[in-house]
Amino acid sequence: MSRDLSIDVHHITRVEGHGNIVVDMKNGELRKAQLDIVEPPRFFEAMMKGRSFHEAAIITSRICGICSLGHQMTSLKATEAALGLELSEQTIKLRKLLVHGSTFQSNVLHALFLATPDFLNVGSVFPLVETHKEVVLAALRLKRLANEMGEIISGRAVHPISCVPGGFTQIPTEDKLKYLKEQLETQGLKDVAFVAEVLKSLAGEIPVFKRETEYISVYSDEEYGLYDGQICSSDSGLYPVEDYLSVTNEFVVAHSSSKHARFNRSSYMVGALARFNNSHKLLKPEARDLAASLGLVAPNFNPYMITVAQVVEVLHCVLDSIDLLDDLLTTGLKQEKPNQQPTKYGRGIATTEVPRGILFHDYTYNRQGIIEAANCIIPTGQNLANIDDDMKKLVPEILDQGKDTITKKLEMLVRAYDPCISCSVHMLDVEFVE
Amino acid sequence: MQSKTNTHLQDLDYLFFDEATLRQFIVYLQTRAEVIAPHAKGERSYMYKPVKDAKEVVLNYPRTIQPLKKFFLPPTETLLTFKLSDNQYVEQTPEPGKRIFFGIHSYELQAILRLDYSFEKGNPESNYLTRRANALFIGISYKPDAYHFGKSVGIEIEKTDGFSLFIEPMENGYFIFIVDEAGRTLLEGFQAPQTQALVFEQQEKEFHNKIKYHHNRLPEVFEHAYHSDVWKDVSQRCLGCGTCNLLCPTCYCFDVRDEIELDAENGTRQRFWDGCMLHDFTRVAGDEVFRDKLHNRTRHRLFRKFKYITDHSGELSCVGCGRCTSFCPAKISIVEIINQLIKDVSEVKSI
Amino acid sequence: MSKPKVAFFDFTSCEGCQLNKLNFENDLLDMLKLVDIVEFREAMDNRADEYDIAFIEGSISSPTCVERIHDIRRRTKILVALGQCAVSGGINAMKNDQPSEWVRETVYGEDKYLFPSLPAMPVSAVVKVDYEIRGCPMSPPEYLHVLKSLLLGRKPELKDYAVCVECKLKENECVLDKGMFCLGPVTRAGCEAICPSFGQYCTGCRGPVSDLNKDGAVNMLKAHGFSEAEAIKRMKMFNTNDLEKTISWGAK
Amino acid sequence: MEPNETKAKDLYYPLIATVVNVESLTETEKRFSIQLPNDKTLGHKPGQFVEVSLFGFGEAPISVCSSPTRDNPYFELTVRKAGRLTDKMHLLPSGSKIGIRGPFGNGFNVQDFEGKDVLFVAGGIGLAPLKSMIDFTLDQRDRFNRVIIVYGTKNPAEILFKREVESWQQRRDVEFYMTVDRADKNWKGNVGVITTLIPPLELDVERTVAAVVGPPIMYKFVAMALKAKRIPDQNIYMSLERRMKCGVGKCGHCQINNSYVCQDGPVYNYVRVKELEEAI
Ligand SMILES: Cc1cc2nc3c(=O)[nH]c(=O)nc-3n(C[C@H](O)[C@H](O)[C@H](O)COP(=O)(O)OP(=O)(O)OC[C@H]3O[C@@H](n4cnc5c(N)ncnc54)[C@H](O)[C@@H]3O)c2cc1C
Ligand code: SF4
Ligand code: SF4
Ligand code: SF4
Repeated sequence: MSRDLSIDVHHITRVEGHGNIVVDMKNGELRKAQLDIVEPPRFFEAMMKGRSFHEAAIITSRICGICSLGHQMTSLKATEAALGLELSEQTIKLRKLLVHGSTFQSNVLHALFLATPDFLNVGSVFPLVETHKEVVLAALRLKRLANEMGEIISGRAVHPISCVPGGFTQIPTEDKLKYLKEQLETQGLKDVAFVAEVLKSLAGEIPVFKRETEYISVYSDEEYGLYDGQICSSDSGLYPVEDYLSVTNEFVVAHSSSKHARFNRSSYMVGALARFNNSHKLLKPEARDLAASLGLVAPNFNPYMITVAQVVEVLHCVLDSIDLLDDLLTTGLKQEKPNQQPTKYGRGIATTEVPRGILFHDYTYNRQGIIEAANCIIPTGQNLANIDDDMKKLVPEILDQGKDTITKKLEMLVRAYDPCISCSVHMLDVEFVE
Repeated sequence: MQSKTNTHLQDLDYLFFDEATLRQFIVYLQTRAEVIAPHAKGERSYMYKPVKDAKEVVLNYPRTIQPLKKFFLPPTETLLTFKLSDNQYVEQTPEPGKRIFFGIHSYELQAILRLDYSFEKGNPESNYLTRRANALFIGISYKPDAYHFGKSVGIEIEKTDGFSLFIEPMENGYFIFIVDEAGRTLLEGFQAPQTQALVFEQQEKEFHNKIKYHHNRLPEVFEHAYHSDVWKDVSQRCLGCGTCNLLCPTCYCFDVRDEIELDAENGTRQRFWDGCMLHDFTRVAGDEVFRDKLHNRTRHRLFRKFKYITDHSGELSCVGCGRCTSFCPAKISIVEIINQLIKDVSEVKSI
Repeated sequence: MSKPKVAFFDFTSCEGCQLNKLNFENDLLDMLKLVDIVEFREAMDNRADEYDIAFIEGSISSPTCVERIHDIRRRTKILVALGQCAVSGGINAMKNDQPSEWVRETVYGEDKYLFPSLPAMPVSAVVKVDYEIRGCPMSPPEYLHVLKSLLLGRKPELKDYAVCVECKLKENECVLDKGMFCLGPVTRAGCEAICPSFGQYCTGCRGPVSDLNKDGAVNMLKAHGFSEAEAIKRMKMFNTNDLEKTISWGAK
Repeated sequence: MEPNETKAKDLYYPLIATVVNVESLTETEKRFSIQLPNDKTLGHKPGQFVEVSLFGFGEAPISVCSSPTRDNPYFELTVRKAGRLTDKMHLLPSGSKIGIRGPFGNGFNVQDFEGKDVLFVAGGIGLAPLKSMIDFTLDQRDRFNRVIIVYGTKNPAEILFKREVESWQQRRDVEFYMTVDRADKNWKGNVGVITTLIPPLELDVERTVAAVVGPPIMYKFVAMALKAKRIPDQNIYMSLERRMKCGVGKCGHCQINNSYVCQDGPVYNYVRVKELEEAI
């Protein structure tokens, strides 16, 4: 067994944004095992200062195109909290639909287009078009369906248009919602089942690795925590959203243009597996059964299982979307205008589960409805310390497998987290000194 | 310039419908042909569209967003479809179904009559004329808002030329005037319930928006307007967005583009509304733009309304619908421009 | 005829345009029949030496970006800037308006010198760009038009008139008439007026038309109750670089 | 109700013609010989144009550069690579199919030139539309008095119709003058812009009729030079270029003040050009 190892994966592929994997081992001593984040920073908080409440969500949605809906939702909720804007039930239901759509679109994209090629030992999804055409088609159909949910309800799947503070600038037609429901109930469910079967057949390809860590996610008593709730730590329980800073404790490290985070341990995990571990009891029964049949049982400490948790969530989101659409159609849609009359000014903090994990936005508004201070903490940043810790445990365990395999497993590990690197560097917290 | 004599409503035969009967009449019309009428659009706008439910037809509206021309010269129209590999094409001829246009204001139909001139003259265009030959119009009078100025361009609210029937709304119902034989035939087929025999008395409606000269003198004003300062003044505020062109009921310029499908084999040649206010309208190879400056373009637009076409057709090409002003994001008023030109001209030269 | 080699590259951006490209689920497979995707870091491992068409997403905002884009330009026959970040610097350029020291200080505090950063520049500030697909995010129909045109070997027909044109062709209710403001009259079309079609105002994400009447636009916004400063701020959201020509770029 | 049909023409449907020959004239210009289906003749006047289309690449107005007097079953176009359609045309092999609508426009009125001294002034690609008229004049040489051709290009490489140019140079009944803006090593002729060729000409003011075609900026200067020679305005004709989509007076793009170039032009008398404020 060699006692020296040096790995440098420059710009790891099939992840969002630019990151390098660096491992350096000398004489059996692991000096370095980390994900370097080399994406240039974008300074969003600074851009937010001085902007009106109408503009906040438009700007923050551009933090990340992949998570644009999540940023927009969280931003809107923070603004609404700060300005005291009440929402109608219809608005909340439509928003939950949007969150479901974006969650399952992102999960499908990650699980099937970015992660599956690893299980099948190919470099991308494109060769699968020839060899596994049915899987690719099912995944494309699901993605299309999720995007259609976004397009019908908010105008566009990337950087949604019609959700604004206080509601929607335009309400979708009932015909369109009926269409969505039919699609979800028929082709949608069929495709999820098929995708689940495929994943089952690949179960043997998922690396076995275990490292218990702290799992942090949004938690709600009423439903699987996605749209809204409290902060939940698997180590120490529930916290109000307002306490987010004492949970995230961000700090700057030299190898990353994105800040790292830690709470009760040296690192914690957010994302699909954290959600599953904390909220699995609130999944739709069918989704729970699916998890069991895929060998995913809570608590699960294998980060490679994030992909499996994502597919379980796809089923949950499809089923819950059908219920929400049912609700909306039974009540009938009201043509309502967004409520944009502030009742107060000041600070507003909000959280949403976006596909990659828990997201926080925190704004302070002056009496003109202009932002004076802004802070956002994004999931990938919170995962970075955890990824480094995973690597440090993994590398020694697999040292005898040869450099190629080690490299591949490390890449797969990073990919499993589905990191959104541009996101992580776009948002760095800042405290404006008054 | 001659102005056509206006038929007075008093001289026409008429019926009286109450609200319910009028809606039934729309339903009856739907059995004869496709019926197109004004509907509400969004929060406070209107558009013409095929009637699905007679109850949804709006009879009291200031103006629609797109003018009636959209049914004769569609905003986008496929001229032909083709295959790349053999350079062959298939003609796209318009579906010549009969259509009844219901609840149309006089200026709107006058605009269609002006388009007729442009599409019949010289080289008659079959797409336009086929649609036109299959159209029948039922007019309605309206209450002028701050932007209408039909009377200033010689188009009375009750101008019935070209209509088959004309509707005059009253407090408790509608007078239906029979303007031509087609209208009479239509009405005869409708089993109108007996309604009370009211006597029609015409009421005057005031225009708030007025041009200071009689419309006969406007081409004359434009003879002296070419070098006016007004154009530059307006161009300070104009954004060159083209809204005024696109929504004008008598503007008909278009662009043609080829688009292919993803199979890199099939494609369509389409035409789109275009407008002389848009910067690239006159761009040619070598990148010369012949009306590069906004003031040249505004001037050209107005000259087309009051002089260039008028010189040939004898009719003004503005019908006073007010769209170019009410929908202009910079709220540039055509009436103000003309009044300013009149002022300039009468100061320089007392005509 | 061999299939053209197409590559996608990302610089500083939200990657929404990249994602939008994958959002043609119905057409994706047809597209793959016509082109050979040889490099696309977000989706595949491969790297290639030469490309027929390179699509560039994101703005240039660090010294490494500058090196990379020069390298890509050398390898590709046609270079297309994809999305507003690449075309004009887009929303990233908002920071250009503020002194960069201040921006970095607010974000990184004492650690500011760890991460070198330049003003957010359009790709065209560094290398020659053949075609531009505007928008934040880029508009899928326009992207398809460009792709199809390039596959046919013809120049794409890109629009240089206002969003109002497309809005009027669709007969949307003008959002100005609802009392909102709108940048549609001065923003370049190509998006099919998607925001006004969903009841929202145009944010100007496609950049100003080339014969922009800036004072006219400010006056229009003033008529909607904005102060001059606020009007300019609104126009700058996606267009700081377009409106602030004072920012100096690297050599062309 | 029964739908009505109209007998109006379908204006926008081209005839599918065949490119029978392609000849490269310069790096950027090619000459195409085109045959209409069923041996139809185009029936054009010199100075008229056709709308050429290639599906997927669009349509553009191109002047016919051959004279109707040549009793050929085909007509000729000279095309400069300038964009979508023309780039693609340059890739066409002979035998290709191509769409043709037309002929359109007024063309030159031969009566105006008959019995006169005819002065042709051609700048750059402007020689293409003029060539149909030049050939016409030379084919019926006895209907005209003097024939003077003045031709200028940017540089020697851009000279069009080298064969024809040579024959004009050699003909005794043609006075031919040529210049280039910038010479190259082998160029032995005049150097300078086209207007430098006009002052030395001996023109009979009573009898000279000029036909001028060139890039937009050329017209003003040529007109000034001809004015200096005291040629009356009504004896000067110009063929103007504008953007055109339909060729039949509908699309509006080519309008100059109240005149449609595709209908009233492209050939205008200078008196009319002066009335049209936006013309040159
Ligand atoms: C009466 C007339 C006669 C002509 N005769 C000839 C000729 O004999 N030989 C020749 O090579 N060219 C001739 N032209 C010019 C030719 O029509 C243009 O160069 C045309 O744009 C080429 O089309 P394209 O598709 O290749 O270029 P495009 O890709 O359409 O465009 C290139 C440039 O031309 C502009 N343009 C677009 N459409 C037109 C249009 N219809 N007319 C003018 N400019 C346009 C575009 O804005 C762009 O700047 C003539 C033009 C006219 C009006
Ligand atoms: S609508 Fe108004 S701003 Fe737009 S081009 Fe016309 S005059 Fe100018
Ligand atoms: S010029 Fe203006 S007022 Fe006149 S018809 Fe056109 S849009 Fe209506
Ligand atoms: S909504 Fe905006 S883009 Fe549409 S017409 Fe009105 S101003 Fe123009």
